[in-house]
Amino acid sequence: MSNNAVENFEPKILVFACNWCTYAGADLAGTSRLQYPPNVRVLRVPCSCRVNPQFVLRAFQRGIDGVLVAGCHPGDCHYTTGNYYTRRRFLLITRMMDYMGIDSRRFHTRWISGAEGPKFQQVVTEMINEVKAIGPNDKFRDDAKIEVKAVETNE
Amino acid sequence: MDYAYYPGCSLESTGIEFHASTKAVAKELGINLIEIPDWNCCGASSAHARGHWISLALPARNMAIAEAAGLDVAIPCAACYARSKKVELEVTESEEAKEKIEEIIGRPYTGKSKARNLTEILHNDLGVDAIKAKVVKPLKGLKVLTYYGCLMSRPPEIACDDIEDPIMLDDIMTALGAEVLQWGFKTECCGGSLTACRPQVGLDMTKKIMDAAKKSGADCIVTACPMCHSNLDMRQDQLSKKYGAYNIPVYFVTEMMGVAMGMNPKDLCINRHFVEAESTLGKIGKTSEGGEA
Amino acid sequence: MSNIQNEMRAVAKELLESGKATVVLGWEKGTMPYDSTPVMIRSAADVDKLIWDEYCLQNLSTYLIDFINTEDKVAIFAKGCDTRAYNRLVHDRRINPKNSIVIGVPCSGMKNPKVAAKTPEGAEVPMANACKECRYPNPVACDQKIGSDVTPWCTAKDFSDVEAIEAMDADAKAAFWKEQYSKCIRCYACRNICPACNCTNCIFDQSASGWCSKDVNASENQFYGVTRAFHVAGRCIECGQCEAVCPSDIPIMLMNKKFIKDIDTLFGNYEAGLVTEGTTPLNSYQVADPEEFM
Amino acid sequence: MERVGVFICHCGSNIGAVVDCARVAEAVRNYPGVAYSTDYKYMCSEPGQEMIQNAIKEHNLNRVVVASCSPRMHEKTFRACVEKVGMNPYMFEMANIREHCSWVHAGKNEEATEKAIDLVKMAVSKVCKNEVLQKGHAPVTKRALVVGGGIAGIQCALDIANNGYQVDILERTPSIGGKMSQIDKTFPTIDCSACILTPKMVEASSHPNIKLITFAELEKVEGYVGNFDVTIRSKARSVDMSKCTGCGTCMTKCPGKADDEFNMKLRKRTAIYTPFPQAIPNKPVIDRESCLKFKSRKEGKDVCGICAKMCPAGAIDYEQEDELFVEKYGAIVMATGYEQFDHSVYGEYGYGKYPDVISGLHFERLVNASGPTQGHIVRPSDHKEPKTVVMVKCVGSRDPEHGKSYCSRTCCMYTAKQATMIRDHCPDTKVYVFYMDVRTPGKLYDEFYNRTREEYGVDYIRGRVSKIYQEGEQLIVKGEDTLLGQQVEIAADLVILANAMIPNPDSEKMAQTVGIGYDKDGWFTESHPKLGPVETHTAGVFLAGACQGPKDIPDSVAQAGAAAVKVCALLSKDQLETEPTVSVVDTKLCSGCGLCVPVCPYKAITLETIQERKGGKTVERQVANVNSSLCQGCGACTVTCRSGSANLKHFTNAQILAEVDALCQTMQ
Repeated sequence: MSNNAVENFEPKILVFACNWCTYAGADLAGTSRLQYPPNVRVLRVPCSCRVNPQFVLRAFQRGIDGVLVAGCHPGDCHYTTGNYYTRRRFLLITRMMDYMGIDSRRFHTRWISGAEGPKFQQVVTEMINEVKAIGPNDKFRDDAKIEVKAVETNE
Repeated sequence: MDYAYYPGCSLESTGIEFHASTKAVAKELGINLIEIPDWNCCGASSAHARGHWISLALPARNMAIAEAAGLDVAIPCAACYARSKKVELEVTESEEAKEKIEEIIGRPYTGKSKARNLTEILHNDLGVDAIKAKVVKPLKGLKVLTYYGCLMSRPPEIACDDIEDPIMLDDIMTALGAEVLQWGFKTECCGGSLTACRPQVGLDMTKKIMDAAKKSGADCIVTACPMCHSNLDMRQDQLSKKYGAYNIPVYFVTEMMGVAMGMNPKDLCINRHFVEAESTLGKIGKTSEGGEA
Repeated sequence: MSNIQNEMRAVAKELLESGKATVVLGWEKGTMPYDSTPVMIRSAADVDKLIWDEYCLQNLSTYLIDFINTEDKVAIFAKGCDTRAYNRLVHDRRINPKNSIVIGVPCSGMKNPKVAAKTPEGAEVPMANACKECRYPNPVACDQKIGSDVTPWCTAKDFSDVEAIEAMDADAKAAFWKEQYSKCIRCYACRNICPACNCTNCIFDQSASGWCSKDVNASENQFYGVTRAFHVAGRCIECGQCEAVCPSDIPIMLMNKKFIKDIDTLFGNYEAGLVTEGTTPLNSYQVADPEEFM
Repeated sequence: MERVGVFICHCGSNIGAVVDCARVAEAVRNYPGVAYSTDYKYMCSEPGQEMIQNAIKEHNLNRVVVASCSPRMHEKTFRACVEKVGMNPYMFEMANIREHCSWVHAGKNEEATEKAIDLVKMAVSKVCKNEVLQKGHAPVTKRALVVGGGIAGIQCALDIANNGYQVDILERTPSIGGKMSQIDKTFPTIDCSACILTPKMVEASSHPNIKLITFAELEKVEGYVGNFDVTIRSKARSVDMSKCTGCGTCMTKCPGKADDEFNMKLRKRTAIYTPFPQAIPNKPVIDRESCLKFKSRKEGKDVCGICAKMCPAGAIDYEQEDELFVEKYGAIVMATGYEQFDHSVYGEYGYGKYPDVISGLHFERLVNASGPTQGHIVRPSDHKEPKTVVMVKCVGSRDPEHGKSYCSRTCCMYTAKQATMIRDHCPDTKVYVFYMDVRTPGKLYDEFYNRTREEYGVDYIRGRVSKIYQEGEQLIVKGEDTLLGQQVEIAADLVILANAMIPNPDSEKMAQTVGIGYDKDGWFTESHPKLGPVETHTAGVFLAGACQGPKDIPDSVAQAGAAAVKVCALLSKDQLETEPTVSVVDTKLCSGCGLCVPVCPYKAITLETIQERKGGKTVERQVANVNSSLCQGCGACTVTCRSGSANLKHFTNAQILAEVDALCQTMQ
């Protein structure tokens, strides 16, 4: 990857957002017109505890540049305890990703409440800027699959 | 306890009592004050009106010399403290400011060396218990008002004590055995900086404070700022001529400490005040009725 | 060692003859000197097939899964690690403790058959990797025991190998694992031998589910590797069988031990396979767990 | 065969000004599964909805994606829309291209359009894997719980009870009445607070449908809408309620003394006490912290016992303990009210150390005829009538630095009220009010404020107070008159601070117990700031009064009535529809390991034995089973399940993977 290409690199970030807090926080960012770079795509799940680490791995396999898993603050879970499991799972998976050589800046878990529109804006903005700086993800990628798809879409 | 010592211009002139008493007391308390070699004026009273960068560069040079020696700086004068603290915060918070200041003074200053108010050192680093342990002549029977003025308490980011109700001088004076009276003028501005340009305005401000002091029934005022000291001490004569008698001695906290530690008032320069200050010390140890306490 | 072997045969004989057991699971000598393979004995006449030597590495507990719905009474010989595996399987309700008899055998560590295969006969063969770090050479629970307890040679978990990987930079780590998992042929031997990988239907056998594909490449293989390690996280009993059976010599325990290490540091020391009920680190939580996600 | 209809909404210019909606519709037209794609100005409008319905019929669509605002806004609308023409509402998905796209990427039209295309493709990929789901049904317990017995709780309970439903009021103090019982008069009519409150308290206590549970705390809430199991801690009263006649003899000789909280600690009360004379129930409790008997017991002694000796009914029971009991409710109303901000954080007002600098609530007790001074306005320090009173507004309100960023809404009016009361009681007393703004948006409120100044001669000074200090017997108040641009100095005898309203200190814990949201300050959050002001995000839990945010009495009463209507609507149903988006176990895949069982917060998963044919014979084995009426659909079990046998309907593994894949495929 040449420096020039990295400079023009627009990463894609996938956000798994829990319906009750982070999705509402992202909505609040919208209603408050808080601007952030258009590189994120929010995928709604009922609770952060619904996010199987395998979903995250899959996204990296398919070539995503960064993943954010976000839910309610501990103690605020709509389902009372969901995010406590999220916390255990992702404390471990974050370390495993790092162990596998995936830059830890590409993968974050964060608590963002329904009242924290500005925090949503801040977290995704920072993440996009970080990922932009380190360039496209080339770890864990299933290049074969990505290339095949590329050919298909070009047709 | 080693500190770089920055006396500043006041302590070599109008605040000579502060200088003398600070050195005497520090020695007694085991605080090693190492005067910054070749220090310069911090520019406190005028530089910030002249220009932003000069007002930062002046104290920065002193701080840089101390930093090279790896010492925090003990500053008795509240005005010098405020300016020096300001530059310390400026270089810690802004890389840009740090570079600019270093370029002007021609030496490195990273903010690692901290500006410390002498009162804060006495109160926090040494502690009132250590002060109490050195008291041989408790200031029993002496009713004092503590007066902090504005430079020790404002702005909030520089203040080393509670900004609305500072207590460090209160604690020290209590440790010395004095009775600290409460009043509402601890942080009131004495008008010191207006005495030259708007004398009447400044005098009115001083009058308010002195009126309140008179009303309180206190024997004296204790301060830690040479500006406030000279203003309150010197203007009483002027006030008396205009509005009737004002005769309340104003001491530096270090003078009081020296007295309580049994030092000779003359060695502390207490004989050099405008308002006669030696006779008030005679009240020490007496009850208000005149008997022995 | 031969004393234990004799005792094994005697116990097996007694169990089968008395009808207390209908099947005895043990080891017999394989074709090569470094080969001791599982054997299933149903007749007292066959008990002399049973052997006990320094290559009885393979964990027998997983075979009990196949007996869950049979009328058989199964006796198995179990080393320390095998008893932890047994507990794991009981915990996961995959075997029926009521129709099994566990005969504990203290173990002094097995030799590494992979190294033995490449070593001239008679030369010294090192211990198997997992055995080198074994903290439970004696059975943690059994119905009866033969032989006498040995002194464990390790008391604390050894994470030096994990730490060595952790110390690498990101590119080196990625390159290391990519190389390792490029070798994977997805034979699933690691899964099949694993006492914690005991699902009736593994997701890697459900390619229609969309979870995974049958493709064999570094990416898919790593997905398999991380996922399997995550599935056994908090449940792995450190027998090292996954790594021992891997035909491609992938250091699978390095993955499992990474999770064990992090679980210990994050959630407090945890020893899997010592009990048969209660929660495991990943289906429980503490409100005061470390907080990094603020 | 999936036939997806895609409808891109412009939302006027809200989306259309940033996202090229026509291009989005065009871009997905040939995307796998899409049979029809179009864009329109307002998809949620009637013509917009008709457009969707017609397209479903014309193009034989079996799935619909609408790209518009947040599903939290209009998912229900569009589900109902497709259902009207016979489509299962769960065959519908929404792509949020407003809150998550056009509104946050203003001016970046190209990138926002690309993002919208991605979001739509994700939604299409998901909807292709959606399945027909049917709502379930659950019974309804026809009884409501109102937490908090202040004016909001009382009014709400009365409204529910008068509709014919059973309702319990749970109150943590010994009596219902709340803050309103401490207030002397109410604005803008200056009628006596007790005179209008106590009849309601009596009505609540004697209503056949209302049960009062006082001196009790909410311990735990389990279950779900229509079927809450609430654990209540009934605190030890040390008085047997069934024997006590409320005669009050016990209180006459009690030697234990404590600060009287009801009177803002302006006087002492006995250890066995009722908070105020009109308390309901009018039966005392023993405050064990100040009771000599209980204090002596801690030191291994056992003294006093005078109250037991005095009680003619033998109702004193020193051995009572806290009791936990579980009650079933169909709905819960939170009416836990507010607390008063503590002004002692303000150095400029003396850090709370001047006795004659008091709060508004202190004043209410001072001016109350049954208060500690029998209604005489005097200084707490020396009981002299003040000749000059300074009032300061916005103490803790509109001050993010030391207090709260919000406006407490009630202070302008209660300050005006208190100013007129001072002028009424002490006509010679001068009253000054320091204010930032005067906010009087209520019926007859501004008229009242004008009277305060014009008829009562209260002097309003626009500016903040910079310092209050004691000088002799007086308090010197220094401030600024910003209209005159002058410094002001007033020698006052009494200073009254209009302290902010803040949530109860344990409101966050309370919200967590009940499972509702709260904002940065700790107020409970409503489900929608405009359209769902009394609902919470948790079905079956409603809000009334100041627990949601600062409110005066009329607003609290109005909201209480609104909450009651919502409760009655819920309780009037014999069965409730339950969301079908719950977890389900594929027994073929399940190994029955049971790891998912402890993970479920609703205890919805159990292991059950099934029979199956295996190798020619019938065998039994255990598998996990989800009780769909208990499951709330969090999905915790789905990740615990290694084999993927536990799956969450409408958020299945396959659906989420499809979304992930759809997003990643668009990247090349």
